[in-house]
Amino acid sequence: MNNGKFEPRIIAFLCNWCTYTAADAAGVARMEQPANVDVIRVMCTGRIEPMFILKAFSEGADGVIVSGCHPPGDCHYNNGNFKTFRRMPLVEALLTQFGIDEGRFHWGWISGAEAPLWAQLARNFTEQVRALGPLAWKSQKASKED
Amino acid sequence: MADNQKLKLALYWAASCGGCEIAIVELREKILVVDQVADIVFWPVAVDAKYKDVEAMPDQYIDVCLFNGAIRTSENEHLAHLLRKKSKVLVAFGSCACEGCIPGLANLNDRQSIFDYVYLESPSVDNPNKVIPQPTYQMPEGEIHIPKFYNTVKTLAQIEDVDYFVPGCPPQAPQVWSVIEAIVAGNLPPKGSVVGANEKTVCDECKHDRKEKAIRKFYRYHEIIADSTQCLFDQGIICAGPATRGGCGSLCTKVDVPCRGCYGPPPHVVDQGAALLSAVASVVDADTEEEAARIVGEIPDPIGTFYRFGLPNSLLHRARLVKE
Amino acid sequence: MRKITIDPVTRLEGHGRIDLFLNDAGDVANAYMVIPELRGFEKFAQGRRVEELTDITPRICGVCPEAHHLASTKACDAVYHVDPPPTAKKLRELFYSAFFVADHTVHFYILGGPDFVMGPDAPVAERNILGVIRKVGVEVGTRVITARGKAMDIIGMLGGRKIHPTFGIPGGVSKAINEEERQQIEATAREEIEFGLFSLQLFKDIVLGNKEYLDMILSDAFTMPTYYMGMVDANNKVNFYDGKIRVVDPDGKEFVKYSPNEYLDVIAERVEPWTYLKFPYLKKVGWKGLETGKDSGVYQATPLSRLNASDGITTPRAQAEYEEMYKTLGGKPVHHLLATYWARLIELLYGAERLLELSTDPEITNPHVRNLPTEKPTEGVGIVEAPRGTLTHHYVTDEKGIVLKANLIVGTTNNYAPISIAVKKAAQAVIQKGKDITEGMLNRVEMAFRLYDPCFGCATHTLPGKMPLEVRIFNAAGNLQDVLKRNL
Amino acid sequence: MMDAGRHPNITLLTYSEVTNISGYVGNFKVTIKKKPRYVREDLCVGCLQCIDKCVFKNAKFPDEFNMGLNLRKPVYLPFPQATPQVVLIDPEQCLFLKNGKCKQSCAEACDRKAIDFEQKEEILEVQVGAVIVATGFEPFDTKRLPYYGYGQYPNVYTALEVERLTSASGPTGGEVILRDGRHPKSVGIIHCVGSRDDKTNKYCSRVCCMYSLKLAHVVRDHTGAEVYNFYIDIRTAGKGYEEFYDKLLEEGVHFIRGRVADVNDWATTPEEEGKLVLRVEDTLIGVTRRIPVDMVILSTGIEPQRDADKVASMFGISRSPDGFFAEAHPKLRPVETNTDGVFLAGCTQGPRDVPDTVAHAGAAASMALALLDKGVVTISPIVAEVEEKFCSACKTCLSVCPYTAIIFDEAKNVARINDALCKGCGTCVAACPAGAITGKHFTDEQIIVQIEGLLREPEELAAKAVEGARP
Repeated sequence: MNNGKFEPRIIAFLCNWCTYTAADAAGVARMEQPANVDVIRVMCTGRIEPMFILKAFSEGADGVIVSGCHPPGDCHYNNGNFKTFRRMPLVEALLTQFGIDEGRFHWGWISGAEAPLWAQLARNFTEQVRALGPLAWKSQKASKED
Repeated sequence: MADNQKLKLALYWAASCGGCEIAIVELREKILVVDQVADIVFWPVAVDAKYKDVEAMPDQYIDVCLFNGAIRTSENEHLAHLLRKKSKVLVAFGSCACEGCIPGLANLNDRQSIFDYVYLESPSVDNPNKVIPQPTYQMPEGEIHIPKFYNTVKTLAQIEDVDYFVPGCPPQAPQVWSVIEAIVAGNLPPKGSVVGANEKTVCDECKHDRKEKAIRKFYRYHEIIADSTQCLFDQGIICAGPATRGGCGSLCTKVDVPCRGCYGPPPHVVDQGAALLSAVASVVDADTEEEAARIVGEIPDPIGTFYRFGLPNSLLHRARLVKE
Repeated sequence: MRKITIDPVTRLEGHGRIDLFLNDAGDVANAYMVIPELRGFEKFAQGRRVEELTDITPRICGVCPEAHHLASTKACDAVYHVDPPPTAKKLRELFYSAFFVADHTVHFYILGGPDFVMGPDAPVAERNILGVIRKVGVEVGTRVITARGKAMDIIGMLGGRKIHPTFGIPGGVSKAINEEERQQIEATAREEIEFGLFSLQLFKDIVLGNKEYLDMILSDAFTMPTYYMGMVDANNKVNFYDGKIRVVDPDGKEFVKYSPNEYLDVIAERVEPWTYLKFPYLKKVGWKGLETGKDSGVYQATPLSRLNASDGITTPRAQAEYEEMYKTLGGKPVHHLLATYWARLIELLYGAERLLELSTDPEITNPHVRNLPTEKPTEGVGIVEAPRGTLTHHYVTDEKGIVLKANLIVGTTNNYAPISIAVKKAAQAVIQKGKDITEGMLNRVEMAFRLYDPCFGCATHTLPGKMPLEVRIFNAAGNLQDVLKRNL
Repeated sequence: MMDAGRHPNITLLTYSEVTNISGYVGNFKVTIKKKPRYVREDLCVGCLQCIDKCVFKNAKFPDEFNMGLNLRKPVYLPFPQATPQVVLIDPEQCLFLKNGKCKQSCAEACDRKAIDFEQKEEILEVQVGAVIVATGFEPFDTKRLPYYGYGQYPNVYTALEVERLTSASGPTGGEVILRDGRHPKSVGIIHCVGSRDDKTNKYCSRVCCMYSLKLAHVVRDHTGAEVYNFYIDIRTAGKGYEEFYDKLLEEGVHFIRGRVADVNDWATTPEEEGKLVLRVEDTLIGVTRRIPVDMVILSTGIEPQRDADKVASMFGISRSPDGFFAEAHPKLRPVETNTDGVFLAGCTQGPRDVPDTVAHAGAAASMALALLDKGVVTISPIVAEVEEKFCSACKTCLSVCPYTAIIFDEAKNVARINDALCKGCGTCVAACPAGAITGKHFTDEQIIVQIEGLLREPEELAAKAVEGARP
């Protein structure tokens, strides 16, 4: 918390070859990015289990990003991103049913060459989640009362 | 009273259907053997009338307590705490106690919406005065108490320290028997273990033939007459077998009905629903985003499908609760 | 005013409890049968795929999941406007007949029966299945376990799981049976018929042959005229799986006969603030409180009710027993609650005979057991007779078969009002001023609910039979005055 | 080429196609379909007598090598320097193969009895340790840009066609003549056709500037025509390239900076009569110009082969957004792919000219040799592993692996992952519903503690720090 202003906590699962590279480049180039987004690197978005996303929300994340290489051809592992675009729509539907606002979950593609896009996503997404307010799943889980 | 040499066994139900009790009746003639080696000191334990009796027991008086049912009301929770104190070994028995089971789907709703529907909106209800049951109500003759209905169904382990877990809805008789044998022989694995189930999944026990999967269309099981020699999942019917602990004998797929996951997650799976969802989506045969979204978009009700038995025990426990 | 709590008594949706209030004179002022548990199935059924309710709703009750499974499957047939092939319907009924045999066996020998076989005043430690076995012989005990077990094996063969079976699918059943399986069922059916006849003989020997029991059955405390409900076929004969629901008035005259989809015209449910369970009643008569008789909408749906509501039974041996019962108890309808035990055994025999009829039906091994739904799902009601009463499932869906609304009127729920009345009546008859409250007295109160339902009975008659019962008596100030306890 | 054909350690399989590959680095099994050429390679010496004696007195079919600018017979040598020097018969055109009716004069003419009409397709299986994919490129199809008039105006040529015209061994013996037999007096060369263009390919095809300059020089040299180059930028990176450009400037070749809008034959002035007019904005002087010429040459770009997707999935190669095969690392591993043991050479990886291709191919060959010479293979530690105790043979993982690294062990009824094939992407780990697959170095446990750590509240972190500080 920063002077009482709500600072969303966002976890981003990024693939090593594309979006992580972009995020790295954005950092090296000193592009403006909010400190709200914490990155967890995996080799491929194909490795991202839906469980990770649920885990992040359950541990108190206010938003989650999944980003990797553009389909069809960008994936370092031929088609790991195919599995991502098969899984994520279903994850979205699941989160909606759990009552987690659509705007708290973003999945998409940013290539290694698109560092400015990454910085823009980090900024826009943080503001979008900020506007939605705290999700506070951790305290809902910890609640003894009900 | 019990012979002191005999094992002191207690069985208690919280929010459950009674199927776990019938599962014990399904031991058939072996129930007489149980009677010889153990004193069943409670089955079931009384509710408020018995608090004093249980409270009067020395701590850890009960050797093993098989606790079935989920935590739905204040009464369930109270008894869980009491029995933990009085038992050396507390066992979460059956799917409700282990992971919340089907009644745990109530975690999609909250107390208010359940009461509103059941007592006010349901088509056969006749309730012009909008009466809702109250925890305490003054009748002409005196006060009547009923327990508080919680917003959230919880598993036993979410409110108490649990020693062992016996999954299944209900646990199948041969598995129940092997657990009882292990208890009597004092041959129990490390605390926190799942007992009375396998390490492999339901697929290991399923007789249907499996192939490499590529699913173009998902079917609801009434929409297709499945080939009864082939894997139901391969045919596009979502089957929880791959993400469910074995031990039941794959009884549902034996009659060509898909597994719904009652034995809970396999050993290394953190969240059964997420694991099943991931597997189901991964084998969709679609090479464009649009096609993939179309095919998985035909799966209605993801929580009811992937979290049929485990919503309270899932990572998120319940749908988001909007404060009243 | 004193308050007595009998707890635990029930296995419905959880527990049950009786709160007895005594006035200063020591008489029973009122009795409340409290159901302190709710799980909200009707609410969380919303949003599910309707065909999945066949798997979800059985979790309402693990004692009679077969009933919920079939009521749900029939409701789904109706939602999808699909008529299952004849063999599928027969397999469902065959499965259901096996269930009735198993369930009624459990109730008579393990849960309710010990009251009779051992007598209400027998020591607690004797009033259980082990006591029954001691009294009637070990070979009988083995016979009971075997008879129940073999019926359960048929349930498992068809239904997959024995508890919470899964074979019913909108439009049919998941799997056909082969000749080998048919032969096993036929052999079991023949054994179950013998077992049914044997059980009826045992009942007659022990209960009817004992004047004290007969007096108790005929006594005012256990006599309660109400409306009776039960499912009947086209000829008004008893049927558990399919037909119309017939209600007769306390004089035995047909009050109404309705199809499943008309149930809302007949039944309504009352909400009370002191219990989580609702009270169903006959809408056209109206809710007059917990009252019996022709002017009160209270009705019963029990084995006895089913016989009262019917004109007979289609199978010969059960029909003979049916006639004998009414002859012995003075004609139709019978209002003596404890005759429910007799009726239950007649139903057991009917179930066994029906099992034989169906297992020898030339069509039963036909592999055509599914019709695929082709129409848009909308709304449907499915009704079966559960051992504990008429069971109604009503679903409304959207055009994709996602449940918008679900309503369930569960077997025992039908009887909530009569149970409450019966308990009060029994309590008033046995607990009177100046008398010390004894174990036997309380057991007689318990018998009033136990006869309705093994769900209720099992709380106090578990297999090894060492259940404690405690009654707390409060004085008018609400302070604990006395505690009565059954020994462990 | 001749050297390669003669080398004892090189088996050259021409007119053949790889249909399948299985196995892994050091141990590939390649299935090859060898098409029948109806001529026995071991007997034919390339005397070409059969061509002379073919019943077709005159050549009748377009010669593919010369871009259809001349004709050939059903029996033919693909091009003069073809290796091996062996003819083949086109079964779609040969009367005997087509109808079974021909006096087979070609066979009669062959005194080595090399012609064999009975030859059948052969399937070969070879065991190899490494594979170099050098499937080349496809020239940009100029018909995709109709405003340049290719196919509509006979005097619009592709660069490759003109290259054949200028060749001494080409269809005209090196004489640059138009389709109507005239010698062009003026020639326009349009650069970047199918390159550096948002509508077609965004990348630079790298070779077009230099070959355009070469054609400008040669055409001018052969015909004395005025030559106009229409370019966006002239890219002459390469040894001696800039000097060559300078020379052309001195020779008087015209350079107009601007992308040509279209080519048409609508004359607006007498000078434009009978000519092709190129409309272009000259961006150096800022005016729109109309340049009438006799001949237009389209400098077509380089594109991936049309079946690159099939080849990519067969060999487990990924593709960059432009469709070319992706190297393992653009700077550090330019000839390797993500599949160990599979290397890239030449334009299959991206546009490059001859010297670069030779260098790239040399590098690929050295990498392959270095791999084979070592005798052992080093693999990445980031691989997935099946814990057999928990695998229940649901077979979910089999179809998700991009490298077919997961095989099903029927005997033990479990899935197994081949370490040598696995690249560690972790897709199977995420798909395994039984939690039986571990992704080494990116395990569930490791990722979960990362999530928990990142989301720990400051108070929790402080508490943890105090706890950690205790002895």
